[in-house]
Amino acid sequence: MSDPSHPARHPSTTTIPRRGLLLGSAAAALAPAGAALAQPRPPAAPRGQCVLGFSQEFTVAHPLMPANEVDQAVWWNLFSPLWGLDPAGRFYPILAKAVPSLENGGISADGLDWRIELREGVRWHDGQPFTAEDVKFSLALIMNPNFRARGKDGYDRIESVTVEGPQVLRWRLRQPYAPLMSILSQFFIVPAHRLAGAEDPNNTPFHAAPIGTGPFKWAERRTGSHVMLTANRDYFGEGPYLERLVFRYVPDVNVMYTQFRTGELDYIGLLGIPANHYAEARTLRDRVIHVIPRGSVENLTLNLGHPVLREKVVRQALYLSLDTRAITGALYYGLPKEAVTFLPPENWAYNDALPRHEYDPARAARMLDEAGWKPGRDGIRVKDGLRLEFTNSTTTGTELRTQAQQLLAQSWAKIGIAMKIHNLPAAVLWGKFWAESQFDSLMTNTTYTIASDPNVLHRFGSHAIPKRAGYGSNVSQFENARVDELLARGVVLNGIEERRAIYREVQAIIREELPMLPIFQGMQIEGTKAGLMGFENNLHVLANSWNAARWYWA
Amino acid sequence: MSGASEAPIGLAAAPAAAPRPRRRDGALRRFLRHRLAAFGAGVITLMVLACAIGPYLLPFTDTEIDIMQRFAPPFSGPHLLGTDPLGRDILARLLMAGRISLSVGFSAMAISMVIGITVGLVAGYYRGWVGMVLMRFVDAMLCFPSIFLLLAISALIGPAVGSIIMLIAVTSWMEVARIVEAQIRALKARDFAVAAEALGASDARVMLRELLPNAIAPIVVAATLNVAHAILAESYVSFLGYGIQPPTPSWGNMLDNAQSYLTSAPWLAIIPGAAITLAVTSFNFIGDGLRDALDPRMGGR
Amino acid sequence: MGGYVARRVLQAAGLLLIVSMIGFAILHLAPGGPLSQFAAGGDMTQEDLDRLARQLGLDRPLPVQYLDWLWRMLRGDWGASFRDQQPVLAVIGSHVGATLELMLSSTLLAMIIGAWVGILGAVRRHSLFDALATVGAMVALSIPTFWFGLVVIYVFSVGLGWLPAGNRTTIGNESFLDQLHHLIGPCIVLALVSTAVWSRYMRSSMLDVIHQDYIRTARSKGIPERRILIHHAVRNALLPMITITGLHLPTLLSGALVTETVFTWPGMGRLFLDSISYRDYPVVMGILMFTAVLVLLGSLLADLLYHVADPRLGAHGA
Amino acid sequence: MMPEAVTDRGALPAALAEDEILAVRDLSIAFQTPAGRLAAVQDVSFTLRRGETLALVGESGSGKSVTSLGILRLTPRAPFCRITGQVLLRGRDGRVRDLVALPEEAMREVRGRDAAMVFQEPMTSLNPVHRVGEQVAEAIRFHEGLGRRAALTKAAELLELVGIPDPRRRLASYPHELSGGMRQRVMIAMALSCEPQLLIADEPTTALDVTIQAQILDLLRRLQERTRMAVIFITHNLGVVAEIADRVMVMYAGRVVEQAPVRPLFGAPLMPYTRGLLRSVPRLDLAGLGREKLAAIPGTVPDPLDPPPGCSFAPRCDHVEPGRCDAALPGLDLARPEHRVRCVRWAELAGGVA
Repeated sequence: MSDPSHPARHPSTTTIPRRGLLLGSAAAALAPAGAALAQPRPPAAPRGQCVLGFSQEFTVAHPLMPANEVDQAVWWNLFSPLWGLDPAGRFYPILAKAVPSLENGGISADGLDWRIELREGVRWHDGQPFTAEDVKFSLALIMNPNFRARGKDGYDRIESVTVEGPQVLRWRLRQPYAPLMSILSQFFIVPAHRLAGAEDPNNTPFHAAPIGTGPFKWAERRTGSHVMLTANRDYFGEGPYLERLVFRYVPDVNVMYTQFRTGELDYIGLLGIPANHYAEARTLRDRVIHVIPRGSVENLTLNLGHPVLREKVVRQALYLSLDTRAITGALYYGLPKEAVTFLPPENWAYNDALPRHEYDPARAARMLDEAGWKPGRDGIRVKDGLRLEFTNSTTTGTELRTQAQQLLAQSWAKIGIAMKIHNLPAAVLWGKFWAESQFDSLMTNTTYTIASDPNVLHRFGSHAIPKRAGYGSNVSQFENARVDELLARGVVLNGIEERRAIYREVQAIIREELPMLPIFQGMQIEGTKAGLMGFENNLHVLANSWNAARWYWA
Repeated sequence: MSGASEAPIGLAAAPAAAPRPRRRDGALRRFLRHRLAAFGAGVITLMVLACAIGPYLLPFTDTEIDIMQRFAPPFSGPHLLGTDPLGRDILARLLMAGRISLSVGFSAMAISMVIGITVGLVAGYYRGWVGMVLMRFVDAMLCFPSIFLLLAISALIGPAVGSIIMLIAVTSWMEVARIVEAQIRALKARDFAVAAEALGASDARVMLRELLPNAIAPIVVAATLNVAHAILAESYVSFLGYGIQPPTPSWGNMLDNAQSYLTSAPWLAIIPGAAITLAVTSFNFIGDGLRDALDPRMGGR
Repeated sequence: MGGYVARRVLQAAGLLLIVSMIGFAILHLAPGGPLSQFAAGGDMTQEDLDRLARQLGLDRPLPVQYLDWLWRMLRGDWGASFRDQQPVLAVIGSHVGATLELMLSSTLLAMIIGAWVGILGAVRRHSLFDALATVGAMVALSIPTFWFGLVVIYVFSVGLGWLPAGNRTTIGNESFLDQLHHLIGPCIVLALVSTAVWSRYMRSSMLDVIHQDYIRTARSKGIPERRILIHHAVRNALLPMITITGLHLPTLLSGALVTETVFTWPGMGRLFLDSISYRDYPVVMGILMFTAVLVLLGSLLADLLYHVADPRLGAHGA
Repeated sequence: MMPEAVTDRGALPAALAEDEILAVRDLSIAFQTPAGRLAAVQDVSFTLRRGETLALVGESGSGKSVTSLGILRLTPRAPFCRITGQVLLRGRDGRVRDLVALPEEAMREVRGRDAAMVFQEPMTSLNPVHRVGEQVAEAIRFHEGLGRRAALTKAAELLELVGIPDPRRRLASYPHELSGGMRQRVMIAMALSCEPQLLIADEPTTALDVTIQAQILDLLRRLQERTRMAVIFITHNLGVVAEIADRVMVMYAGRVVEQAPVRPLFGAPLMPYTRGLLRSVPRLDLAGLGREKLAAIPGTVPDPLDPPPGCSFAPRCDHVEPGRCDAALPGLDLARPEHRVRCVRWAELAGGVA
């Protein structure tokens, strides 16, 4: 619950705005209360608390280990990366003084040499100074074979790291790797003085009492209930304006919504408000409901190793007869935006010239007829003794998706396509069933990019098929020589326009080949209390508490 | 069980220290008892008939989606009990779900009885080493609270009807095994088993022809209560998301996610829940009546 | 007595070994694994997942993993959660309080109401009350706990707004009253079955006792009926209930799991469900072992308590 | 001195004579069973004086125990059991109360204080979970209003009175720690705790060893001498009757069939049933040493739900005379002074036997 003695409710005229942007609002504050332009100013000192609701539990405090979205939500406030991605997709410096680029000379022309200058005067929560040694240690820790690092993609290209001064370091890559810039936007630096020399890097006291350089400090963790952070008054950046952040675990989205309604939660995050409560939620007093687009795509992932689905005509007919509007309109109350590619429109490489999705079951039926798929005795199409039949799987307990499956099954049955539902618990579905492409088709919500970089080599590259001992997650078993070539080039080029052209073409090919059928752009309905200022959706990060340092109560 | 689903069994297999029920029951009570058993039998018969015939009499099928008709409340239009989030007729689904749930109940009971009786027979007949090992295994299985066991095993298998039946069966045979083992052990000491053995009958023959029929009363009662238990167990597993998957309806998976519509469409939760309660209560009534009718001495073991 | 306890403990240890083997086999034979959760996230590649499996020792043969687990367990090391690296005992420890709170309060409620209903049913046998109590208990045993929980939420939280819809406390107001307010709903739901069980056993136990000679003796002494009931009848009728309560423990645990799910109660049931779905093997094994110990301890304790409570047995000696 | 015989039916004196403790008039007790109304005791009448012992004799099912329970209204309550008639008891305070008409609360006051009972099974008649002392002291606390400590002191005295060694220590014993005889002594101490006017002993020695039996009988006799209380002694052991009773009342199928002072009854029984009972006791003087069964008479007690017309013993009687015995219920005739018998043929049979 929010602090009732909140500054915003007793506006203080002595508050000095800390953001240039807000300077103009000092005058606006004199306008009659409730005027739309009145932008209350943040408090001089951290005040009040904000309770953030999540339907998953916080698990891991170490920001370089495998974790879930809630962990990321906490990390953004506890730790800092060198730079981040803002909602518009632009890099902005955090621990680095400036974002390195070809233009400012931070990255050499060949893309191999990187020189980073760090912000001065940054201190860890325990008062120790933050230095280039910490960055070097963090990079080394990821590559430590005994350490259970989350991902090594990109980091493994770094050949050598040299510390040139307390706030300056330089590294060299084995070969250029364009996605590294984005990957590093989620590279949270850990304190060398706390972690160096640990016997088991996977299990240190740091896990229970993490310290970082972020706007909030670790206060307490109550397993099964919440994690609490308190304001770091020595934070180097703007904020924090809140005294406490509470990351509340509410395992059920309906209960979470109820608690948001009763005011127990100030912000409703991960998994958000169920779509069926949206209409009611909008009518709540003193609540702001945000329908926010995410960087993911709700899609049918097809297994091209399946004897029926390997045929392109079938995939195209399926997409033509996939009534996305019935799903988004009725089941999701018209909230999601349509999608025809794996990138969100917010991504700089998004291809806006792709053919729109059409729903035309009659044409789909004709296409199948022409391709030799003739209705059999039971109405299901057959070709060369093969029935046009496949299963569709999703994780058990995902209600709307299950409803969408049933809707699809019924509409496809009408044109002679048999889709059977075969759902599995998450731990089973995402195990070998997924990794070894044992499914026929999956209905899932997929974020194709890593850290928002349009590189999808691990998703669509032919060397990324895990069933064939590939390294990535190309579980569709999609193989396309042109895509391979484009993607290989995409990671070594540094110019953004050249890269854009490459990924636009990749999207066009995927749209044509359809190894996955995009249904709609991932979205989430989040809510905040009306007085909570500073909330901003950023689909380039995994959690919207990314800028909680700048949140405050009006 | 749940708190619940274990309980009917728990009550049947009253523990050693449990008090012996009185036989000097008065008229009102006996009357009531039999009334309840009759009521239970009546309800189950009606349910079976309705589930068998009902779907043919309805203008809707259980899988027919009509997205324009979603969330129609009961008694408000052509859909007698309203529609679900996909606009499917709830009555049609309820009846088809009844087929599944009742079949799951009966099949799981049958399988668990076979396992339980076999283990109980063997353990009770060959006391010694074999019996010891079997009964310790039974004890160990009973150390797991049943829901924990149910969930742990449900992770092992896919959520199809057949596997759910097996799942429930393999987690609910232990009580039966105990009952049978105790009965057989007691019966074996009695004359007719000794006589049959003396006449050179084979072990299997003595077990199946001489001993088992004499233990039939508690087995029949346990079987009835086992059906009740199985129906409950199915609903628990489904509620927790490991149950029978759509579009196949079961009473349990009709309740799955009903929580999210509790405010807007409470009938989605109330109707199948009431069906489960009614069916399980009826089986429990029947079991109770059978216990009184078949063997006045049991129930107090 | 000492010898008896030692024998029981030894038996229990044997059982626990079997329990651990069953549990381990079930878990590890199940498809899927603890790394699936990361696969779902999408920002880790198969290469990363394979490396993690190696680092966690999940690529070793099953018997090796089991023996390793057993060996650590015997030395008191319950392992660490795959999900959040915390020691299993710490994880269980941080959840067990909520579950015990729920179980104890509901057992207390069930004892009070169940005993009262059972006693009244026995005293007024064949009355309308008795008939209703009998039918009521049967129905209570037949209602799916989670469904009853939903109904309670629907009526008291959604409809009347009297009770919170879930959780154990309100953040920022963790007063005793607030905790009590949160406890009411789940406590009632979990108590339903126990109350039914208690009332049924209490009734028959009371009927047994009421017809005992010593009750007639007490009556012949001119003791007030109330005192006879409480001092003479209930005291004796409660004895078998000790055993019943001990044996009811597994059912209660099961019920607690379901209740916790419905009310998002941060207890062991919730933890178990989460851990199962993540295949967090060390935690799931930990909970299975912990509950098995609890169940065995419960029955042992019930036996010992019975010995203490019944002067005819043990403890007092002639 | 021989006690006075019961007056004729219908003539009910409003009060008791000076030395009378108890007068039972037309006591009938009927149970409501699932199968119908069961008349367990019908029209039983008798009086009892201070210091006098009446033995109630009969087979099981004859109604003797129900009669004794009915006097103290320890039978189930209405509507399951109905008691009619009159039970006049002179209390310790000298007041005469009709126990049948007494409100429940007042009846409770009477129990234990004015009239007490000792039951057959000392094993089960004591509460196993309470200490002996507390059980003995309980009645004292409720009737005498004594505190716990004082009541326990009195309980110790009582235990000493009934011959329990080391009574102070025994107060803390549980019933299971005592032998059968000791337990029966405790029961007696409990019954005597409030110095009742009337003691009803329901087969108090049946469950005990022969040697213990004698001790308990001896104890009861001594206590009666001391307290001058009236005793109703229920038994099916005629040997015991001879030893302890002043007067005997034989019951069969819920009715009194013969009633007489002990000597005339043993010497010259008039009812064939009584004679049958006596025949099963070989020698009077040895009777106390064995546990003779009264079931030497062939046949069984008639079904109380379907009693035969006429004399209820007729179906088993050697002297039955069809047309007479099964025609109507015989009256309870005053055959000799203080000797009543319910038999149409007693006069003819008496001639043959006497």
